[in-house]
Amino acid sequence: MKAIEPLIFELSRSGRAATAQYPPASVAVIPEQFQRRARPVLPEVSELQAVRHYTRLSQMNFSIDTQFYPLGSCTMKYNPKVCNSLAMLPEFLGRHPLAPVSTGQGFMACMFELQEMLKAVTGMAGVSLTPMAGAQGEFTGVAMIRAYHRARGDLARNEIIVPDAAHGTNPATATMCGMKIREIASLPDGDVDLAALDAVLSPATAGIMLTNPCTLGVFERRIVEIERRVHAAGGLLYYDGANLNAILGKVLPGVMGFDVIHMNLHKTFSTPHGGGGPGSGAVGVGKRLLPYMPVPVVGRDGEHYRWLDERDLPQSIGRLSGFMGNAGVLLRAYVYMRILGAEGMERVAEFSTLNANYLMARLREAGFDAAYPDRRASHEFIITLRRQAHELGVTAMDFAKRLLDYGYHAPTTYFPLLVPECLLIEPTETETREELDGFADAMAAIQREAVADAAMVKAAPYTLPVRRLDDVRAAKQLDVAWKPARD
Amino acid sequence: MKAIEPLIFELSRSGRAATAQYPPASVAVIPEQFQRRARPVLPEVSELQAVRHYTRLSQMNFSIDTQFYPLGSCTMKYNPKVCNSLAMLPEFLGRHPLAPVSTGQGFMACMFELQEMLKAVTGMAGVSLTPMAGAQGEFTGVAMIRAYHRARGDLARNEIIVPDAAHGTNPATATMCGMKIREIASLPDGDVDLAALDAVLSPATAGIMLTNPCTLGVFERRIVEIERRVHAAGGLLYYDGANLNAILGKVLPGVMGFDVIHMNLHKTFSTPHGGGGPGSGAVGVGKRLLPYMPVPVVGRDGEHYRWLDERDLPQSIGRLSGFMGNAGVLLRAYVYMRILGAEGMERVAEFSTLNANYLMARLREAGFDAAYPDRRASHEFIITLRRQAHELGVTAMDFAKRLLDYGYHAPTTYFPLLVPECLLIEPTETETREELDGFADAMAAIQREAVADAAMVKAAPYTLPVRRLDDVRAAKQLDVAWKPARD
Amino acid sequence: MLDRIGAASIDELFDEIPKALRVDSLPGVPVALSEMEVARLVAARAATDGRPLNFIGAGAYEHHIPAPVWALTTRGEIYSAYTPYQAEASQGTLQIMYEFQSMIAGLTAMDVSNASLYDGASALAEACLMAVRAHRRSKSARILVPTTVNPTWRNVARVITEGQGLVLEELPYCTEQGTTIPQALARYDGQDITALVIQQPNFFGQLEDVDALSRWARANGALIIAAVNPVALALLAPPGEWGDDGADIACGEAQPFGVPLSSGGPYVGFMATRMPHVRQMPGRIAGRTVDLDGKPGFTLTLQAREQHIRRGKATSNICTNQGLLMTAATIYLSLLGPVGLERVASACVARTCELVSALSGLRGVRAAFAGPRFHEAVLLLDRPVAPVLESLAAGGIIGGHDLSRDYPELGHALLVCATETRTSEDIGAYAQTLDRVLGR
Amino acid sequence: MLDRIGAASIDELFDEIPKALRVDSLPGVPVALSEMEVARLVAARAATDGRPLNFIGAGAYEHHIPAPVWALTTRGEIYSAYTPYQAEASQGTLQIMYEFQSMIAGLTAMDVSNASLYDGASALAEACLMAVRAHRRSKSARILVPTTVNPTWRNVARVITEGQGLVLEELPYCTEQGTTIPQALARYDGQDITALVIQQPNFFGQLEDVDALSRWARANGALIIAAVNPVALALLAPPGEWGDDGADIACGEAQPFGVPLSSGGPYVGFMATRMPHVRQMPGRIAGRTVDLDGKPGFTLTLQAREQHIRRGKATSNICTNQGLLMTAATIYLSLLGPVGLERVASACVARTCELVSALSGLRGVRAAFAGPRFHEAVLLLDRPVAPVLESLAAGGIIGGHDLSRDYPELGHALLVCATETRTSEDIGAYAQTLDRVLGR
Ligand SMILES: Cc1ncc(COP(=O)(O)O)c(C=O)c1O
Ligand SMILES: Cc1ncc(COP(=O)(O)O)c(C=O)c1O
Repeated sequence: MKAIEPLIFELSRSGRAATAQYPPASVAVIPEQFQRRARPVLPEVSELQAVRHYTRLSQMNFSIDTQFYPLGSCTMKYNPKVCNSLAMLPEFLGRHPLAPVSTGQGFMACMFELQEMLKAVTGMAGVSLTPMAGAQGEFTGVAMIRAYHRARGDLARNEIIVPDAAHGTNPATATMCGMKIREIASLPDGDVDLAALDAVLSPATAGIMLTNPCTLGVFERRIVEIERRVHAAGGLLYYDGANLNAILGKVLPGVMGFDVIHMNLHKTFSTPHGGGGPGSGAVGVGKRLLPYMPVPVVGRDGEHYRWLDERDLPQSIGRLSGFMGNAGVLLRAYVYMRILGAEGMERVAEFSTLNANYLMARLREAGFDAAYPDRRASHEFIITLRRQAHELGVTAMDFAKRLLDYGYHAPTTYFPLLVPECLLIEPTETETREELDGFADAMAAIQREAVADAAMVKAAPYTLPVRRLDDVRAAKQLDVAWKPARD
Repeated sequence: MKAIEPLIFELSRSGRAATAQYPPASVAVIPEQFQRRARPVLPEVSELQAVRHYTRLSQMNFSIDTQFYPLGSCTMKYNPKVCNSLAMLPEFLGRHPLAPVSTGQGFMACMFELQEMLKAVTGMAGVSLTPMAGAQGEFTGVAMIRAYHRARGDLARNEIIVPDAAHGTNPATATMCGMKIREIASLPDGDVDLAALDAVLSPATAGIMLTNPCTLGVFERRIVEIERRVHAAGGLLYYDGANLNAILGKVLPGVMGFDVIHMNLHKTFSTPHGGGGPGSGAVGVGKRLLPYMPVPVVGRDGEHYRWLDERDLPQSIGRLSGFMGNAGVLLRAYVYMRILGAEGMERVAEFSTLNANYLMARLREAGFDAAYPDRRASHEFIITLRRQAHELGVTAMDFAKRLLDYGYHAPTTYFPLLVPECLLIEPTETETREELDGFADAMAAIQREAVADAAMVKAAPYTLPVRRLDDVRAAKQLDVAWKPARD
Repeated sequence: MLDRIGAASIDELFDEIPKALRVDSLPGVPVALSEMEVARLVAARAATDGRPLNFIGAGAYEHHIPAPVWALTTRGEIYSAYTPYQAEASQGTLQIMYEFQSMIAGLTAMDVSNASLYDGASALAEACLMAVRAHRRSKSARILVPTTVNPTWRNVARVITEGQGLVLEELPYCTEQGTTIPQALARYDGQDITALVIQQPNFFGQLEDVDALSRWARANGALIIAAVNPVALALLAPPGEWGDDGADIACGEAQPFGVPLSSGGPYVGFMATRMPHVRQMPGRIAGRTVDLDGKPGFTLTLQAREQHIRRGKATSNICTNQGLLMTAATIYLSLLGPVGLERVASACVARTCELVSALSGLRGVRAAFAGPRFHEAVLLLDRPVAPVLESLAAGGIIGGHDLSRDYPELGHALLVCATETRTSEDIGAYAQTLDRVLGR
Repeated sequence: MLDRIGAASIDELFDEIPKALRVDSLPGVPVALSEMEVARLVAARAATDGRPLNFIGAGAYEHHIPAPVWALTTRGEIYSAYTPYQAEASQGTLQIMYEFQSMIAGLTAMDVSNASLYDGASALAEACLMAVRAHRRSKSARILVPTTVNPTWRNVARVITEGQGLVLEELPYCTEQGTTIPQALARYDGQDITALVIQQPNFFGQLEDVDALSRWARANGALIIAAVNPVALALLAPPGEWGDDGADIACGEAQPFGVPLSSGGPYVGFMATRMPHVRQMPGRIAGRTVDLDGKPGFTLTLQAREQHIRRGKATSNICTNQGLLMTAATIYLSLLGPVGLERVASACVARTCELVSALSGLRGVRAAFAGPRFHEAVLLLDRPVAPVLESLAAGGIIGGHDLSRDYPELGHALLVCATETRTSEDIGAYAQTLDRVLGR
């Protein structure tokens, strides 16, 4: 009987409004030439209608606050509520980004200390907070690598090496920076194929982008080897920090020899994902890249904080956002790091790794195939349902959809692309053992269902507001904006 | 597949905790004689577990923010969110009630102006904000009536007259004040039976408690007559303001001749009910009762606000709460009244009355029986399902439960007690016509279901987390507190 | 819509109201403001009041409130629901009530708790009325109340109970120890006393000899009403274990559990009792039961005690209670757990100890009482308290509660409080400011 | 748990990391604080910054945010969900995306919108890259950008596009009018220009002659990229109606729709286009479709443009976007509706007018440009701007944005802004303080 919630436009009635919200009208003095002819199509609803509509819509979502959400590579951990409440203090929310720094010393002190803490947890020499998400952090990093080679007159270096396991943003970023992509294969054990690496290294090599532990859920054991070869070939090493959660306080990218790293603060250092964002892709750099950091960066003169800009960093690659990046996300990361402290950081790595290895063990006991059975899981791991797909016709996607009926969000499906029928599972450190056991039990139950009645599993989910959606139709009969019916 | 949410105690594991919440331990120096021997039984859960648990529990509730909730006599209207956000400004939340008034002038200005506005909308001479809910307001009112008679040496007046339609708190209050209750009947048209009134008026009459419009959903047309008779008999008139919403700006209790009134600020002036409270039962008094008002009251000396206490009001009945009453609720009422302004007040009465009369008309068209078909509805009205109960065996309770399946909260059932199989329906002014139509359609649909398959309706609801609950068992096999299993 | 009703105008809908009574304007109510304007006005007023450093307790206590408490409590589905009359549509609220009841029962070591009363003061009043109902053999309706009980609570209890003829008699206290004198009870030996109230810690923050007092009550056939600070119960013997067989009714103010000070309310009273008395207890109670399919669920129970069923014969007139605050308290306790609560309580003791040392080390200040205390203490100044408090307030310090009106016999007495929220720097700042103020 | 894994210790789980690389402490990270301690520290820092009265716009605008916006946006189910990869478990987020897209399409009068980009600056950069992809016939990758476009946005666009060889060429403006000189385009007549960017209102707050500029672009085969303030669209001709047949791409910053200033972010970029270009547009898009039972529902669509499918050939590398802020904007627009938004926009115009009158009436201050404007204006002072701003800040007034670095040719130029949130008293306070400052 649960009705689908209508569109807000369908609730609209001409003349209705949440009237208390806006100030009384003033007469505008816009010359006619510039004026809009017809009012834009926006809904006209009461405050109650809006509240009820969006409250009901929210209830149609799975989320961390309501479900286990083991989306691999996404670090869907619980974010302490205090990070949000402090970042939303009225003084922080009200501060204009261009207000004189004399009126923002409290805020800037937080940002400066955040930079320092991020240097410490990554082992890098400098940090810029300005990139607004992981992908923009990647862009920043590759742009700095490019600037570095150019500054040295090393103009031929226009290739970026990317392992086949890499996240899609890595090659997409290289393209945005005008680089050519050289993809290299992973070995059957998940590590990079050094021979393949050697084969692509050349005087055109600008650098390599690595995620470590990589998105196959394993730590690259020969990272020292790789570092030596790339640097020897004149390239720089880029560290995709999306998986930093797995190694916090255990090993530092700077110590591994990386020249530049982006962090997904919204994954590792706690910002709720908000149904798609916001994030922060703060970058850390080694000595070589210090001059190229994007501005602004917070600097300190004695007790006074100020923005370092193009005048301070004349070789900076420039700016990446209208102001300083996602300040509110940065405040949340700051609060999170202060609450965890140094011990807490290590606990993150330890418990996220423990949970992943435990869940992998549980699933293997239940008869599932780990993609890398001889390896330790990092904070995530892959199981492959190739066998189930082959024998029962039940795919990774079918398992994913059926899990929703069990009240669990699905793991990441079909990524990384090189493992067939894969589920990339990242339980994170904030889940309890009971939750992991419940998930393993659900997987086992679905396996039994798949054997008994594959068709039933293939038509899941059954208990959500909608059944399986038709993606093909969505792309073919494109309906991406509501238009008022013309009468 | 939707599992019932376990108790928070069942999620508990020894040693687990939302550790970030509490400060590091200090050694306490409590002598052994006073010490607790065993730790209390409280859950040990992580912050995520607590958040997920209470978020999921919340989703099991119907509420104004998610559903139409036409609970008669309860004024379940939408409360603008700004009332909440302003009442929760950190300075207000942090203020200690006993802090010197020099540090609370901003807060007290709001309280003073609220008192003034409440005087204006009720036509009373004085207002005290201290009662914490309607029932405590009633208590306050009757206690003042008692104090008034005593002060005049009129010691025999120990009877309170209450119409049979009155809310249960009215007689319960009279009892708490040590009064005898004289119940009088209502006429078939819903008005008070004047002959019955005359029959109980006597030198023992302390006063009468009236709700007007009363809980039958009609306005007492002979209120002037009643006022004259009660006052002539030496009694005072108490106005139960629970239905003030219906007459805001149209008629004032003070003008009707009432000596004392309580307001349910949480109904008329917007405070969400919070699943059972808090409320505020601010009282207004006519000149006669001014000296007896409960303290504290906000007074003004020039530009300075201060508390008036027993020294200022030596005949005050005294105090009713630890401090000044439900300050946060009062702030919400203040914001609400400022946003509505005088015009807004009238709009409340007009649209709540319009909505009630419209819905009554719709339901009568659909074949339902209004309890008072010849009367205007006030902001609420009654339908009686006596016919359905008799002919189909489907009761008011069955309709109520089945409505839940249609996504509507049930109206008030079986109150007032004098109308058999009744539903007391109060749509409020904040609902749209579409919502009222939807409700009327659902009622009509249930009527059809009742004819077609009474048993189905009698076993509703079907779509909620639980089916119909066994109240008898709840009272007989009392299980009202979780106890750890003893092994 | 008017068509459907058959009325020509909205005004016509009000035609049953006698014309002579109608008004057509509300001159005392200002014109409407937009949300933006009200927000600005009210925020400016809040800013005027600022956030001074607080050292008052006296019945309302400043504790750290974990961020999830109000993030969850203000969720629309909790915040904008009514009393759970339709149980099937209110399982969230009902389960929270059941959990709260379980926590209060656990903390007080009593069998059963209700799901809130208005506040601590009115809860004490209700406890007195309940004692009279519960103690059928006692005819006197006399209740002994030590003067170490919060004076406002005593006032409220008197106002609320006097209509029913209760007599609250005051017991003196020892001005050296700041606690009730057990010997003072001797003069009531053998009399018909309905109940004895014991507040622990008492209004001065001192610990009463609850065992001795309870034993006297039991020996003399009086019921025992415990009024307790629930944070303190993390460390102190719970009412259910006082004396030989525990108190009969426990009540108090649960504001310290996640409810902000907010000028005095809304707070949340609680009450717990022994199973045999449950039908005399006022307030809502949620019970666990099963549904048509045998699935467990929750519903309001024992409603036959309540006004909406029993009307003039109800145990109380209470209807709207403090459900939202009860929810906040439940979430607070879930987040803290037994260990967290114990740490908070221990920090309270330690901080107050530190505060008393720091202040009583100043010239013109000394501690009034020895003996063990929880998180409050009475200090004696060498001059009237009120002007000192005003000077402190001007320096951003809310220095405590002036006792000279309620306890003139103590002289220039000041009640101070420090919870886990007061740091050593805060205490230092207070001491320094007080020293400056007294130096004048 | 270790048993089940078959490991002796947690440390063993890290045994694939080369020993030499392991660290065992993080000296640069301070020790853990409790929530209470952090709350106090951070609140104190916020208090240091205070809440001065703001008159800066320059790309970020202070508007009243109706209370429901963030009460709803921070609901856990919205706040703590990921990108809606599992559509069935994310219908809330997806429907909000669809509604946002519809609103942006309506406001800009374009066919289709995405569901956010990072911010206005990066949205302009993406629009330039998209124009190059969309305009297959143009080989030059030359884009004309007036200097009246926000200078930071121009910088960001250059940084983000230069890797792909785009050439952004600047167009001069009229220093009398503060708008782009249509004649300046004449020298590009007949050249291969991929696109022309037009910002409306421009960085100075002045209104550009968008019709003339658009007509030139269309006549010369260049695409039109509109960068617009979305609040202004309540009053101003939307990009879809510029010139004869409208712009090709509209982009901008939707921060004014319910997103607080918060030191610069997170904000929310938007982009809309014509249906033929939809496959070149970056960013997430939600589409309406049906489920197995034919029931309508929402899902991410056109994912083949995106990095997670197309990798190196994607339209952009964007992955995480600004979903939460997109939600806030959607709720904001729902609450305001067309009338409310128009009132806000009108009030902006009126307030800025008032501000300019008040300030340019002072000695040593004059308005730089005549011509119509929206909610910003350039003032010329008789002395360097920076120290004046510092003095104003000391008086609690954030007086505007100093243009002397980006537009030295204007002299001592100050960009000021007033939205509906600035009252006449605010403006009076500014004028008075400025008068005092300049009087020195
Ligand atoms: C391995 C990896 N790299 C990069 C990214 C991109 O980060 P963002 O989504 O913040 O742009 C992600 C995020 O999904 C990721 O998992
Ligand atoms: C008519 C009437 N009177 C009195 C009350 C009691 O008010 P409260 O619940 O605030 O104590 C109510 C509330 O339900 C009511 O409807």
